[in-house]
Amino acid sequence: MLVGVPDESPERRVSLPPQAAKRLGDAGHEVVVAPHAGQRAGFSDDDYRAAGARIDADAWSADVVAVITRPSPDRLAAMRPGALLVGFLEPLDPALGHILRGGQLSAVALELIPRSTVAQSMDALSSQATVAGYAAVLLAAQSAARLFPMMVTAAGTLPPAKVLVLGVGVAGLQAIATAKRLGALVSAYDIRPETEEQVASLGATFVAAPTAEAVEGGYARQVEADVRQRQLDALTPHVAGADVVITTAQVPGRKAPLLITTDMVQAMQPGSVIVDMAAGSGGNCEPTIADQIVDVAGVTVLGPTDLASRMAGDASRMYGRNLTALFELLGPDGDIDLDNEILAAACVAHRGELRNDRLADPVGHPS
Amino acid sequence: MLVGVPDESPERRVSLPPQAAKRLGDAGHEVVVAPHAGQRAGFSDDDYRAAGARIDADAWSADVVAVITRPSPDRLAAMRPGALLVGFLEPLDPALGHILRGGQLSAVALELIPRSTVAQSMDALSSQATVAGYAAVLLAAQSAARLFPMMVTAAGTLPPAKVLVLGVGVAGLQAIATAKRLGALVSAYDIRPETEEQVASLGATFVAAPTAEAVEGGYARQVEADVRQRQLDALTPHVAGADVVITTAQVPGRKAPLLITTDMVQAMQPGSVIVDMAAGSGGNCEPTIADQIVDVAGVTVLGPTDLASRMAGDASRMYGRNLTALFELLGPDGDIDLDNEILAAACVAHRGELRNDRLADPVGHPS
Amino acid sequence: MSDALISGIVVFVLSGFVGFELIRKVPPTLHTPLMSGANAISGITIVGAIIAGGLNQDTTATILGFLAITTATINVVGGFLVTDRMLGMFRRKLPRQ
Amino acid sequence: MSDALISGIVVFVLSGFVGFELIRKVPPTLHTPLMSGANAISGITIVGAIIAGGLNQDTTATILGFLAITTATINVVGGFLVTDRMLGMFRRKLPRQ
Amino acid sequence: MIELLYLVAAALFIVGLRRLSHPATARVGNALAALGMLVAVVVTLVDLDAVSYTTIVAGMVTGAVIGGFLAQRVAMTAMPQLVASFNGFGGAASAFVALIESGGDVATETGVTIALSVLIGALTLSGSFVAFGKLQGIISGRPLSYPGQLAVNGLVAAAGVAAATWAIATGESVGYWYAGGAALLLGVLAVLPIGGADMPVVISLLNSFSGLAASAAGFVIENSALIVGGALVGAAGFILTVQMSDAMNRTLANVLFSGFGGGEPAAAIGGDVTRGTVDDVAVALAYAQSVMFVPGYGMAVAQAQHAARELADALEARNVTVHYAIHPVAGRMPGHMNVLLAEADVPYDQLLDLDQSNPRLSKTSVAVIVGANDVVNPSARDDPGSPIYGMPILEVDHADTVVVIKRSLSPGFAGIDNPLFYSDRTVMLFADAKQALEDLVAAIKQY
Amino acid sequence: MIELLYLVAAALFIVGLRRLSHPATARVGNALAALGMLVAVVVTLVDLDAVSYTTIVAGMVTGAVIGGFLAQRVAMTAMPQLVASFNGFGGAASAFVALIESGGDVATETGVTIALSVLIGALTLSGSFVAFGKLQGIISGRPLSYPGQLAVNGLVAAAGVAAATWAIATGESVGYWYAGGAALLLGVLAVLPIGGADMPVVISLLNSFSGLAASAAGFVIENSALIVGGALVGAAGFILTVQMSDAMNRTLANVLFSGFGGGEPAAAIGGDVTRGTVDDVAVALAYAQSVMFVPGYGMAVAQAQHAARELADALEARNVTVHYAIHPVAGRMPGHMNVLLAEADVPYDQLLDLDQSNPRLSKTSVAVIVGANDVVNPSARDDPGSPIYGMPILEVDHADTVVVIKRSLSPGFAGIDNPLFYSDRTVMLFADAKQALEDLVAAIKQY
Ligand SMILES: NC(=O)c1ccc[n+]([C@@H]2O[C@H](COP(=O)([O-])OP(=O)(O)OC[C@H]3O[C@@H](n4cnc5c(N)ncnc54)[C@H](OP(=O)(O)O)[C@@H]3O)[C@@H](O)[C@H]2O)c1
Ligand SMILES: NC(=O)c1ccc[n+]([C@@H]2O[C@H](COP(=O)([O-])OP(=O)(O)OC[C@H]3O[C@@H](n4cnc5c(N)ncnc54)[C@H](OP(=O)(O)O)[C@@H]3O)[C@@H](O)[C@H]2O)c1
Ligand SMILES: NC(=O)c1ccc[n+]([C@@H]2O[C@H](COP(=O)([O-])OP(=O)(O)OC[C@H]3O[C@@H](n4cnc5c(N)ncnc54)[C@H](O)[C@@H]3O)[C@@H](O)[C@H]2O)c1
Ligand SMILES: NC(=O)c1ccc[n+]([C@@H]2O[C@H](COP(=O)([O-])OP(=O)(O)OC[C@H]3O[C@@H](n4cnc5c(N)ncnc54)[C@H](O)[C@@H]3O)[C@@H](O)[C@H]2O)c1
Repeated sequence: MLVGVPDESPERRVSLPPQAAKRLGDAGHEVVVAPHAGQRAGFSDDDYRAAGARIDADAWSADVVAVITRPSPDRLAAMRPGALLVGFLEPLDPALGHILRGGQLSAVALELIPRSTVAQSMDALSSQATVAGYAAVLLAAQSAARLFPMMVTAAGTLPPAKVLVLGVGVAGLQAIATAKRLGALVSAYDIRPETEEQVASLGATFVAAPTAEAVEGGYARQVEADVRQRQLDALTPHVAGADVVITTAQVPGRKAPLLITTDMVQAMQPGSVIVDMAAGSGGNCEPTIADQIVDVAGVTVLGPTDLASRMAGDASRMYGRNLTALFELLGPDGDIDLDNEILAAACVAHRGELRNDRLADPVGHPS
Repeated sequence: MLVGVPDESPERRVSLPPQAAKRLGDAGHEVVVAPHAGQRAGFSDDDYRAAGARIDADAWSADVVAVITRPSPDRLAAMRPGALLVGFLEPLDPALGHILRGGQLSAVALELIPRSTVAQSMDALSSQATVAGYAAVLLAAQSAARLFPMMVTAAGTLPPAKVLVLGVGVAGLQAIATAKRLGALVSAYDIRPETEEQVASLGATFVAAPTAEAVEGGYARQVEADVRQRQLDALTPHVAGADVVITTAQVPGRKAPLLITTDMVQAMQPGSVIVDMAAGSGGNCEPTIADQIVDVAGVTVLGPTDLASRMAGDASRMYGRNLTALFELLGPDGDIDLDNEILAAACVAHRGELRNDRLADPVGHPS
Repeated sequence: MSDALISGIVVFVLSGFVGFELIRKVPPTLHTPLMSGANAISGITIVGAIIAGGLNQDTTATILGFLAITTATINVVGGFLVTDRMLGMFRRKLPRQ
Repeated sequence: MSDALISGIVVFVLSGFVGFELIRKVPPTLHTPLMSGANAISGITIVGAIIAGGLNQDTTATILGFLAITTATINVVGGFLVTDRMLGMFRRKLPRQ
Repeated sequence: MIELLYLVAAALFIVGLRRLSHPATARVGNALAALGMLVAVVVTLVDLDAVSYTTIVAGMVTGAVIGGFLAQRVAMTAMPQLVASFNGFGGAASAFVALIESGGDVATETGVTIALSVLIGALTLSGSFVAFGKLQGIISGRPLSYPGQLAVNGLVAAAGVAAATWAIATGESVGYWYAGGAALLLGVLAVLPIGGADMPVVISLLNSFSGLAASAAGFVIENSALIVGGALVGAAGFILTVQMSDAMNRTLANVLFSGFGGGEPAAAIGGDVTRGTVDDVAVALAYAQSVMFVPGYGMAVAQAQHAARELADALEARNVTVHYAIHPVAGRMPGHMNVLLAEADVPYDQLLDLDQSNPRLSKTSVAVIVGANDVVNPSARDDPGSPIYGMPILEVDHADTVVVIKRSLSPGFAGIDNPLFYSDRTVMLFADAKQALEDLVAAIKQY
Repeated sequence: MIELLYLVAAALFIVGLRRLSHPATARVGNALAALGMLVAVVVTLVDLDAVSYTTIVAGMVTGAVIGGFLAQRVAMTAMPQLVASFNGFGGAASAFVALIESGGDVATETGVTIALSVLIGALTLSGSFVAFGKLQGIISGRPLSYPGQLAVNGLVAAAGVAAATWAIATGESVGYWYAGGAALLLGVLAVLPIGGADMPVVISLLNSFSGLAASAAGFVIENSALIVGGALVGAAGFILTVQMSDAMNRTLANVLFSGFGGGEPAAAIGGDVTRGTVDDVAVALAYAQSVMFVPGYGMAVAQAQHAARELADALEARNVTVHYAIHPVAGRMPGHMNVLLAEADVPYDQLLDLDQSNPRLSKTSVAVIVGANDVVNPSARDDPGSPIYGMPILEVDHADTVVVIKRSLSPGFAGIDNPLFYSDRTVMLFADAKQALEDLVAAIKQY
């Protein structure tokens, strides 16, 4: 099959880096890459040519078009009927259905890959969250007034920075690990009770606050108002004592839960930092404004939505790996076998026919 | 004595943070702080007031004026005759002597504090280099295309980033330690042979390249041309193989030695990063331009000169500690006892009288 | 008590102490071989069988003597050989060739 | 060789084996107390001194007997007491009270 | 002179036993003990002024042929029962020796020693053969218990002692035969109730008994070789018995009287898995050529990364090659194992990913699974019905021996059972990973 | 019966010796051995049909008074020489017993045993008192050597054997006295050349000899208590002697014949510092209440941070409180110790800075300096002439015991000598820090 890799600027990542193009070529597929598609991730057109790909402005008319973010409708119009679109397609947005139906397109939304053991090699949410969790800590460390590690020096003893991670999914775990590596004193909290053990498994401390068996397909559910209030109350002192807070809590298809109010931010020491990784879905922190730096009484609140893109090279490499694993499930011309559990879960449209249940209820199968 | 803390903007650090002001107050001194002097480091005027300091725009007319960087001549004019100026004064600049003599001033240049065991608590070069070394690694990690740690994941195995540190002084050691914490594979090189053991003491690898017993007062000397060439030859393959290079090599009073030529940069992988911490004194890397981002064939070359300032809070805390330790050596009104070895070494002017030998040969006593 | 009995008891007690002190912590893999080797040593009763059997008093005694010598010899010969076989296997089993 | 000698040798050899096996790895701090304790036990010769001294044959023998008993008793009484004193100190020295 | 030569034989026994208890010298130890036996037998034959050598030669040849044949031909798996039968023969021999001496005029003292020899020898004989039968599967391995068991055994024992007392008192040698008969019965009754899995401990105890029987026989014929040799085995065998029950986390009394330890023989305790002790695993590791650690989420939960590194260091000090196989989804986040092993300063070149590990695993002596489960589950490879079918796994089942360290048989993240645990190459070490690894470090230093 | 009671005494000796070799049971062991001695003496007295008890009572009372007095009054520091003198008395007693028996008609066999008893006993007597003199400072501790030393000793030994042979052959009992004289001389000549520092090993060897002398005396009077007790001490004492020379990293032959190990007595080897072994330090740590680790640049060079953490874990498992004192300038960069200890996962709350450490150090049982030097140099506090005078230090010299682990006496970064090493509270453990800490972990698990 012919795989197209369009130029998605201003996005820095690229859906298939040269290594992935080479793997697809070795598997007998043809890859066409738009000029400069990989440049912002550190991959030149020559690298692609060396990997056996063709450089051609028309990457949209391939059998399978691999993207990272959802393309605009006019770009999709360039796709040929029956072709397959793969990427983070934001499957909850009804606008998507309209376009796909119109273009007779098939589409696989990577957000809907089940979070199960077998599907993990195609789980692009995980791979990108890994990069983002790491990048969030670097960003926090640079923005904080304190050094992370403890240092007993001739110029005084610097205590270790206190880092609090709220939401212990993939990104949260990576943030815990990275902050711990840098020498911070790390504690963490999540609504799912099984995360307590996971936090301990990274040598960090779990914060005692309400948890709930609130899981659907591995994801957290939205929780009731009284639980929310008890959560806030329990977290307040921990947030106030932290030098750095990194929040990652999300509930698929909903606005991100509010875990830090403006009052709670004001109770923090000036010079502290909050990195709100849920900014894209509304933020876990009240004052957060996506992609802006907000100063609340000396506390810096950051809401970056492009964290994975900041490490575009490795992020693209991992994304490309996920896609090539996914492509192994496809038929010779990119056909989708709907008997396959993974494809059945992630396929949002098949030759223009919308698979509505998936659009309506975006939570995957339980693993 | 009355200690003045002027506002040094745009510098973000402040010479004496509130904690240091409190210590001085407890020791019976008076501290006057210019309004907003600490703000960019995260210290408000209220914090100073709480620490017992007076907020007053006229901080320059104190007995002792504590600065971080050398003030402009017009600011020095506000100092009263016989007063003492303490800070990083760039004592090699002949212009300095002129001003000090004119103003009948005394001055202690922190660059000249001996690097000996007893003087370490006043060694502000060390404390600021510690912060800078840490910050340099964070900057490099954010700018690099690769994640530092090794990760075996479902989306492929990411090998650890290779970090090379050139120049293993205080900043270099801290950079090694920080990069190693983040999981990178770290190697390092310095001209002084005793650094080999120090590199190993942080679990990193020493790069075999020429070393020389080229030490004066603990500092490296400039080395001969043929040694320089052999150095470059030996370093070339290591630089080419590195994902990140951090250079810190300095020779006091001279232009920083050239360790990486443009050719060597071009031999590196696109996406690699060089952080040149010697940019302020000419740089260790040929393409470096101080405080600019230079792209050489996909390699990012950074020459930040404000690394310690980027962590202004902790950097100021450590600086303040150094100063309070130094002030313990002074007489009641800030008099300098020239029999004291440390003060004798660091005092560049005494009541307008230049201590020329120090100005001419800025290398301190051997420890 | 006869002198022989008393000196026998002294010898018995001292030997017992030697036996107790002899066995330090034995790795479990050696439990069976050690048991087997010790069992072969308990076949020392063969010496008694030879002495008693060689007296050749009457038919019963002769038969008993023959049985005693035979069973004791089985114990000794079989015991040492089988221990050796076990230990040979043990050595070979562990490092891969 | 007399029977007594032979059974003496048997007993001697077996006791030697017990002695050899008895002492495992001893911490150096115990070297001196153990030596002292063992030394006190070697004062068992006091039994010989009593037997020999009690025979009371002639003056020389009596004097020798007295000397033997005295020296052996010094060894026994002094030896056990001093060992105990050392061990008492050892225990107290370590944890701080 | 003969006594002194017996003393040489005894010394050889002592040195032999000592060496037998250490892996590196065991084989030499056995040879030394055998040499001691040769010395004792030759000395006896030379010194003997026997009426007829026919019986002696006939008996020795017959015994040697039977013993040699059995020792060579019996399958390795049947070793324990073979040892049991040999032991039974030894007990019988001691009883026979005493019975021969029971004819004619017998002093009371000698009578007592004859009685002891016959009683202990006969008990050893029948007990050993019941143990043999249980291990061989001739008698059911299940513990056989009935009410009043202990009382019955007590009665039989009392009968034996009574018969012996009568014989000693009256000089009626037939009384010793009755006593022997009672002891034979007691041996059967005492061993039958004990489960097959506990048989090794029982055999070891009976072995200690056969030593005592030999020693008693030595008193009967006033022979120091028998007294010394028998006492040695009696004492050493007893210590060994205690160690064996310790290794099963049982007391000896518990083994003998509880009727527990049921099921079939062999080491299969707690289901169908093979349960190992720290010492078993330590010996396997200490003498391995190459070891592959396979860390999983359990290592992280136990924070056992430092202990793993220590164990690796201890093994490398013994020239064992050590690597770590990291599965892409081991743990609960990408790179989970990496961050922990980097913290423990494991060199990067010892970390292998999936593609590097699998070819190596088939050349690995021991694979040590430290709290991993799903990532080594062979059903992902072999069972198309498994929910994780198709996921590449670390093929640890290709290693010579597999050691699995986890706390129980509970499943991992995917919630499915793992056939690896039931493989006959696999030894389960049930413990917290950190504790187990630390114990292994301590144990390895002993070997 | 008396033989059996002697056997009881022997058993008590055995159990006593075994317990004496373990720190936790040593005192009980000594008591058991003393009880055994009491049994043996009482049994002997009861059984004795002596012509006169006067000598016996007089001798025992005199001996008990002298022995008791010495044992209570002698200073603890003089213990080793006291043991030496007791040992000499023991040897003398055995020789005397044999000499008493040498009167009258004596069989050749008995003659041999008398000769052995006299020779060994006399040698022990004189050798022990020379050792006593050296330790007490009466005789110079320096090794005394002259050419042909071995030849002279050989001649004296030959003379002793010749005299004894003559006595045995002719029955002339005076020959035994000559033999004893020669042995006395030999004892002096053999011990004189050995250095004072090696005396403990020599005493231990002579102790083993005095056991043999007692055993020989046992043969003379055909008494099993002496044979058994003497043989026990002979063998156990020999093993102990070998262990003692091992602990000094010497072979026994080297100690006896090299004339090395000079200088004054006491444990002062290699200058004025007290050199400790791993075992010494392990015992001190195992029974400490609180331990403070003081890491320095040497820990970093040795990359011993993981080993330090392991040792701390092992100590905490024994309920020892553990902290780490971090000096502001320890290592070669600010925060050097922090980064390493964080890697080894040392909990932050165990890390103390200067201000927190110093008050605690005076309440610390053992301070363990791991490759630090300048930061614990008391001259920074006490010696105004020192180049580092005025720098605040970690006041480890306030701890009860200080253990310094480094490879040599070489100075640290500041290049100055450190008086701490020469303090009498300080034990130097010369080794690479990682190796030393790992050895300590292994050793501590033994106690
Ligand atoms: N890597 C990722 O990114 C990621 C993310 C989410 C989920 N997952 C999933 O997690 C699984 C990872 O596989 P895995 O083999 O590493 O782990 P696993 O299959 O979850 O098994 C872990 C095992 O460790 C044992 N364990 C737990 N605590 C222990 C302790 N203290 N000491 C000793 N053993 C302990 C448990 O058995 P006992 O209870 O018997 O001790 C358990 O069976 C895969 O199914 C993967 O898909 C991975
Ligand atoms: N912290 C900083 O920022 C900094 C920067 C520069 C200089 N300094 C200076 O460095 C010194 C630091 O004091 P310190 O006490 O940490 O170190 P130190 O005084 O330099 O002493 C370190 C000791 O470690 C021993 N050592 C080296 N390798 C070892 C090994 N493998 N195993 C065991 N011991 C080993 C050495 O003795 P052996 O050779 O006998 O083994 C040496 O005496 C101070 O003088 C300080 O001023 C500090
Ligand atoms: N099977 C696999 O191999 C595999 C791989 C990756 C992830 N997963 C699982 O997928 C799930 C989702 O991971 P994700 O990172 O995509 O999650 P996510 O991004 O959807 O959410 C991040 C975290 O926020 C938490 N959260 C939601 N509401 C919260 C609240 N009110 N308070 C506190 N925390 C709240 C969630 O529990 C989650 O841990 C996890 O269970 C993870 O273990 C499984
Ligand atoms: N006594 C103390 O406690 C103490 C405290 C801090 C620093 N110091 C010592 O002070 C000295 C200077 O430290 P610094 O960080 O200020 O140094 P610096 O900033 O002057 O130089 C940085 C490093 O560059 C190296 N360098 C110079 N020319 C080079 C070349 N051509 N090639 C490679 N490397 C080259 C130097 O050797 C030095 O290590 C060091 O010796 C340090 O150990 C001592």
